[in-house]
Amino acid sequence: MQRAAFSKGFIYLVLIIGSVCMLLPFAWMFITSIKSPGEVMMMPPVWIPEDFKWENYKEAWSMAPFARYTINSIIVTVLSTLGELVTTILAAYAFSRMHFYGRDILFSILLGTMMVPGEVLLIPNYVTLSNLGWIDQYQALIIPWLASIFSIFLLRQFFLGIPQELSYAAKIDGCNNFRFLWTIMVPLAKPALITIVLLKAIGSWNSFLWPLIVTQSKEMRTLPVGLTSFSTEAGINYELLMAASTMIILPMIILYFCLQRYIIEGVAKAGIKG
Amino acid sequence: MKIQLKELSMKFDDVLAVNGLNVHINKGELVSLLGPSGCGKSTTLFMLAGLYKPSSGEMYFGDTLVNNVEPENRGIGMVFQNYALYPHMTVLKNIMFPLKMAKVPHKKAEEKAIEMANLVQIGHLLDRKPKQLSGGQQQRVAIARALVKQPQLLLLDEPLSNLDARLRIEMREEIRRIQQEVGITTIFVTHDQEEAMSISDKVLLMKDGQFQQYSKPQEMYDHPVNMFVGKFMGNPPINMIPVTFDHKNLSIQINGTDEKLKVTSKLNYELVSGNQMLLGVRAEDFVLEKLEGISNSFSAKVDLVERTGRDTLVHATVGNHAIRALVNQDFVVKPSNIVKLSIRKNRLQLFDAETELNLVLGKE
Amino acid sequence: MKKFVFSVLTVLLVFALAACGNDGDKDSESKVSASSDSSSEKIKTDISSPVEIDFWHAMSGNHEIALQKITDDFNSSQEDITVKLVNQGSYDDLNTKNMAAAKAGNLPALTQAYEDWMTNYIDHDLITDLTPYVTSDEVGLSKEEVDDIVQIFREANTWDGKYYGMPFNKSTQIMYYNVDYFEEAGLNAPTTWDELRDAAEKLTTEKDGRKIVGLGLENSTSSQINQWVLQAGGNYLDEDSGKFLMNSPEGKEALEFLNGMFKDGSARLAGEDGYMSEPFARGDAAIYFGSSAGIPYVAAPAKENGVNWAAAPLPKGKQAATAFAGTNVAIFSSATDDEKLAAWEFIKFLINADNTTYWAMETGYLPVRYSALEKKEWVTFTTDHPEYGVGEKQFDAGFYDPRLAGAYELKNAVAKVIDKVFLGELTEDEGLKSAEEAANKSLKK
Amino acid sequence: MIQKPTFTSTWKALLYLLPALVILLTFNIYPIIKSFIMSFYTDYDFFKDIVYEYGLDNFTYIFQDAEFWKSVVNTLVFVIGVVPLSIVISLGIAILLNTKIRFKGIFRSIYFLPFVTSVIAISMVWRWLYHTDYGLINYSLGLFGIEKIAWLTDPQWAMPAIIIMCIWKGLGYNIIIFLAGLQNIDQQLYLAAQIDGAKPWKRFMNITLPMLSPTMFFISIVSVINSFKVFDEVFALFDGKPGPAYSAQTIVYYIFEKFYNEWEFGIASAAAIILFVIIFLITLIQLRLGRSRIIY
Repeated sequence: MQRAAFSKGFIYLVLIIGSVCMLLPFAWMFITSIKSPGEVMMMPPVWIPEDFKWENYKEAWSMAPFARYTINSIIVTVLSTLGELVTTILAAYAFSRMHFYGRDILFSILLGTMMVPGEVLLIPNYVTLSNLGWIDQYQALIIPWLASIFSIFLLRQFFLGIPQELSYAAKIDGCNNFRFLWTIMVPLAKPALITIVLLKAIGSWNSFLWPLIVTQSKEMRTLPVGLTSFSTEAGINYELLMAASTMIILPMIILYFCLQRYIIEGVAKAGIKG
Repeated sequence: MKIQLKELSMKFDDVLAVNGLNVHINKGELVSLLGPSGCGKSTTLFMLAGLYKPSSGEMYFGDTLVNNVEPENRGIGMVFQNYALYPHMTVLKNIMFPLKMAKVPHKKAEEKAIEMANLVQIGHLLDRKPKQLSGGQQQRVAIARALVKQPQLLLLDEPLSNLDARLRIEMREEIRRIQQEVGITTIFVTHDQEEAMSISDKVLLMKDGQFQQYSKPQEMYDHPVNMFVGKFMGNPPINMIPVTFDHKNLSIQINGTDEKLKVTSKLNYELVSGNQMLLGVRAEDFVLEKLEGISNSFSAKVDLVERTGRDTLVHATVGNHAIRALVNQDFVVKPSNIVKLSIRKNRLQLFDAETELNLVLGKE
Repeated sequence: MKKFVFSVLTVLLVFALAACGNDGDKDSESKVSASSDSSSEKIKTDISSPVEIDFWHAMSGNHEIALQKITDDFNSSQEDITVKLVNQGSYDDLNTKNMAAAKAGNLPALTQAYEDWMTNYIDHDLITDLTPYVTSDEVGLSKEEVDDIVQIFREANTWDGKYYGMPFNKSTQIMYYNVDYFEEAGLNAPTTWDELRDAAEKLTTEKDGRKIVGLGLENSTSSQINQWVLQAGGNYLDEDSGKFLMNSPEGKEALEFLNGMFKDGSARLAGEDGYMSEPFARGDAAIYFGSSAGIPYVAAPAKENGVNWAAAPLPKGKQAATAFAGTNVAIFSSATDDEKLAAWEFIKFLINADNTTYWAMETGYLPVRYSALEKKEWVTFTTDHPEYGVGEKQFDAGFYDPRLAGAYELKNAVAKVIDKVFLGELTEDEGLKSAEEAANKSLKK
Repeated sequence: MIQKPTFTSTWKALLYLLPALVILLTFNIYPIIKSFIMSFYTDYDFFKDIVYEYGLDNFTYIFQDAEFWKSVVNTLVFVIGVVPLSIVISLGIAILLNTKIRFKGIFRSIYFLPFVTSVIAISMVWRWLYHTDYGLINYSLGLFGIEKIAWLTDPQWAMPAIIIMCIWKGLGYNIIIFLAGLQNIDQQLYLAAQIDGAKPWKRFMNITLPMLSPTMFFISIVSVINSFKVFDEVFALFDGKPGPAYSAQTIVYYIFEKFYNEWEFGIASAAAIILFVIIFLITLIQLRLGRSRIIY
C-alpha cells in the first residue's frame, strides 16, 4: 500500500515537472510582455513585475499594423479552411465510394507526392502565381492551399469505414450520390472533418514561409510574417516582442482549449491510421 | 407485383456469381433465396434492387423490364443485413428519409412514418438514435423504413443473421406477420434452411450461382431434386447410404452388406447412369423394430442413443455406414443392440451416384 | 507497404518520363546579348496622362516615416505623378522580390538597390540606363547639378560611363563611444588601431553585475571585413581583374587584430541582440562601430537610459577606410516610358538638396550633394548634433563594395568563413586560405 | 463487393475530383516535376526562361560542396538528436499518463499545447529564453552552478538549442499517439501476465513494448521524415540565419539559401532531389527493419 502511494507520488512529481517545462516558455512570454524595459533585463529575473505594463500590448499593436495582419490571417485561415473542406469532401468521396479508371494509380501518385519536401514547390509555385498575376493578393495566400492530399487521405480512410450498405439503402430510398454525400456521409464524418478543419486552421494561422514569399506590401502580410518584420523593428525590446508573440499565440491557445478534445482525438486517429 | 427473371446472370471478373437464373414469383408471395454463403443469393437480391447491373438476362417487375431502371425508381424497399440505419438520424428521421427524398410534404411524411412505426411496434422509440436501440428494434426500424414508401417489392438481405436465437424466431414471425398484413411481394435471403422453411411461400435454392430447385418448402423437403438439395434441407441431415441397384428385381443392396430392400417408388429411368446409387432417408422416416421378421427391412447395430426430450436420436451402423434415426421416445434401446430398420412408405429417395439426381418420380 | 513503395516508384517514373520529354527543345537558341546601345535612345519628356508608380524599398521605422514624408510632398507638389511606397521587408527580401518579380513580369518602376545587385540587373537587362535622362535638355540635370552629387556616390552608380542609378540612402561606418565611460577612464576617442585596442581593453569591465564590453561590433562585421583589410593597408578584391586579394599579410593583420580583441573579451559581436545599437545605448558597450544610419536608433534609447555618447570617424590602421553602404535608386526597364519619366522626376525630387538634407537629418544617412553640406540648416544641425557630421568627414576615406556580378555570393561565402574565424572554429591562416577558396569558387560560377 | 469502373462512372468521379485535382496538379504535382527537370539545368536564364544546357553539373557541384555535406551532417545530427530522445521521453510520459491518476486530461492538454502554437512566435520566445545574459535557461543553469552557455551564438551549442526546442514542441504530438496506442492494448494481456507472475518491468518489456511496436514504428517514420525537413525553426530561432557561422544549416536551409539568396535554381533543385532520395532510402530501410521487428 505504502509503495503504491509512493509510486503514485513519483508519477505526479514527474508529470508536474514535465508540465512546468512545457508551460514555462508560455508563462515567461506572458510575464515578459507586461514588464517594464528595465525589468526585462534584470538579473535575477523578475517573476512578478512591479506594475503590469499592459500598455506594452498597445505599443506593440501600434508599432506595426497588427490589426491588418490579424484581419489577413483570419481571412486566409477561414477561406482556405472552408475551401479545403469542400475539395477534400468531394475528392475523398470519389476515392472511397466511386469506381473509375485509374483510381488506384492516381491515389498512389498523390500519396507519393506527400514525401516530397514542401520547400521544393515554392519557386515553381511562385512563378505560376505571378504568371496569374496573383502575387500580393489574397488568391496567392489562399488558392494553392485549397486542397490537401493528407486531408483527402484522412477523410477517405474515414469514409471507407462507413458501411457500404448505407449508400445502398440511401440509393433505394431515392437519394442520389451528391445528396447522399452531404446528408449522410458528411454528418457521419463529423469527427474526421473537425480534425481536418482544426489541423488546417492551425497550420494556416501559423504558416510562415509561403506568405513571406508571396506577399509584398505590408497590407497583405499575415501575423507570423508581420511578427518577423516587427522583430527587426522592435530590436531587443523583448517586452514588445513578447507582447506581439502573445497576441499571435493566444487565439490558437483559446481555440485549442475550446476544442482540445477534437484536436487530440483527431491527431490520435489521424496518427494511428496514417 | 409479380417478378420474373429470365436467364439472369452476373459475372464479376472471372467469377460467375449467378448463372442463368429463371424464376417466376407471384404477387404477394414471400420467397426465400436460400443457399450456402457465396451461392449468389445476395448478388441476385442486389440485382433485383438495382444495385448491381446484371451481365445478361432480363428482370421483369410486373410487365416492365427493369434492367436499366435505377433503384429508386423500381418501387422497392430493402432491409440490409446490418440494417444500414443512418446513425446520425433519429428513428423517426430514418423512417421519413425515403419520403423526404420523394419530396413528400413534411407533415404527411411524418404521419406516414409514425403509422409505419406503429405497424412494426416501435412507435414509442421515435426520438431515439439507432445506437440506443436493441438489435430487434433496429430491425423493426429498418423494416419500417423499407415499407414506408409503400413499395411493390420488399427485399430482405439476411435480416435475422445478426440477432440471437430467440429474437431470431420472434422477428421471423414478425416479418411474416407484417408481410401478410401489408400483402407485399417479398424476397428474403437467408442461409438458414429452417428459417426459409418456416417463413416462405416458396424457396429458391441456389449453389455456386446455379439454380437448384424452386418450390414450396415442404415439397423441397419431401422431394429434393438432387443430393445437394436433399442434404441442405433438414436437420439432422438426411442419411445417405451407398447402395447397388438391381434393375431386374427393382431392389437395392446396401453396399458392403447382404441387406436388400425392395423399391416400390416409381423411378425415372432416364436419369439412371449405372447401378451405383445413394439411398436417401430422413432420420424421422426410419421405422425401428426390435423384432426379427419384418419384411423389407435391414439390421443395424446401435452405437449411441441421444435423448433430447421430445425425440430420441439413435446412431447406428449398417455395414460400415453410420446412420441416424429419430424414434418414438417410448422405444427403449441400448448401445450394441441389433435393431431392424424399415422405411416409411414412399419416404425414400434414390440418387444416382454419378449425376446426383433424384431418381424417384415426384408427384408433379 | 508494398503498395506504398510502388506508388513512390510510379511517381519517380512519371518524373523521369516528363524530364525526358522536355529537354533539348531550347538548346538551339543562342544566348541573347545583354548589352544595348542606349545613349542614343530617345526618351519621353512629358507625361501625357496621370501615372502611378510603385517604389519598392526596405526602409523601416524612422527611415520609412521620413521617406513617406518626402514622397507625400512629391505627390502633392504636382498632379500627374503618384508614387506609392511599398515596403518589402529587409534588403535581402527586396532583392529576392525584385528577382522574382522580374521573372513574373510585375516589377515596379522604382527600387532601392545596392551596387552589386545593379551589376546583376544590368547583366539581365533589368534596369534602365539613366544617362539619357541625366543629359536630357528638358528633364535632365545641369553639369553643375551632376557635379554636385558626391563623387564617390556618382562613381558607384556608373558602369561603362553610363548612369544606372542615383545615390539615395548612403551611409558610412562611424564610431560611437560612451562619453561617460571615456571620461571616467580618462581616455580620448581613439584615432588609431593601437588606441582603439588600448581603449577597448581598459573599458571592458563589469559594473553593477553588468558586463561592459570595450568594443561592440555588428554581426555583419564579417561581411564588412574589407573595411578592416583596407585599414590594414591591404585590398579585398580587385574589381577590374576580379581577383580576391584578402589572403595577404594585411588581411591576416586585420583578422588577427579583430580576433585578438574577441579572444580577450574586449570586443564582441551583437550576437543575439541583433544590432549593437541597443546594447550600446544601454551602456553595455563603450565603443560601437555602426552605420551612420543607426544614429536615431542609438539616440532615442540612449536618451531614455541616460547614456551620454558621441561619434567620431573610424580609427585608422595603416590608412583610413570606411565602407560606404546604403543603396541607390534605379528604374526598371520594364516600366513604360511614362512610368520611367515619372520615376526620374521622383528621383530628382528625392535627391534635391533640400530633400537629401531633410533625409540626412532625420535618418543619419549622408547628404548625397555637396551643396547640401553647405546649407545653413545642415551646418546648424551638425553643430548641434556633431554625430551627424562625422560621415561627411570620411568622404575621402570612403570606398564602396566591389560591384562584380556574383560579388554578393562572394561576400557571403567569405563572410561565412570569417565568421568561423571569429567563432574560433578556424585559425586566421586557415580562414584566409578557405576564404580565398570560397571566393574563387563563387567567382568561377 | 466488386464493381467495375465504367466510362460514365469515371466521368462522374472526375467531376467530384475536379476542384481538388486542379489545385493539386497545379500546386503540387507540376512543381515537383518542374523542380526535377530544373535539377538538370546547368545553364539557365531565369528571367527569359531559356535553358541553354542540361546536364549533371548541379549534382557534381553539390557532391563537391563542403557546405552541402555540412548541412547533411547537421541534418543527421538533428534527426539523431531529436527522434530517439523525443520518442523515449514521450513514451515515458504517455505511460505515466496511462496509469490511474487524476487530472489526466489537464496534463495531456498541457503537453500538447506547444503543438498548436506558431513556430515563428514561439521561436521568438525561445530566442529570449536562450539569451546568454538575460535568458531564463542560463539563469536556471546558474542556480546549479553551471556556467552561462552561449546557446545562439556559439556554433557548438546552436544544434543543441534547436534540438531542445524541437523536442519541446513535438513532444505532445508523440504523446497523444503513444497514448492512443497504449489504450489499444488489451487489458486482459496484463491480467494474464500478472497471473503468470510477471513483475511491472517484465510486463512493460513483454507486453507494452511489443504491442506498441506498430505505434513506435509509425512515430519513428513520421518523426524522421519531418526532422529531415526542418526549416522554420532554424529560420526563426536564429533570426533568418542558420545559426552562427552556418552551424545549424540543414539540408532544407541549404536548398532555401540556393533558391532565394543565390538564385541557383538548378543546384537548389538538385539538392531537393537528393533530400527526397535520402528520405526515401531511409524510409525504405525503416520499413525493412520494421518488418522484422514488429511483432504483429
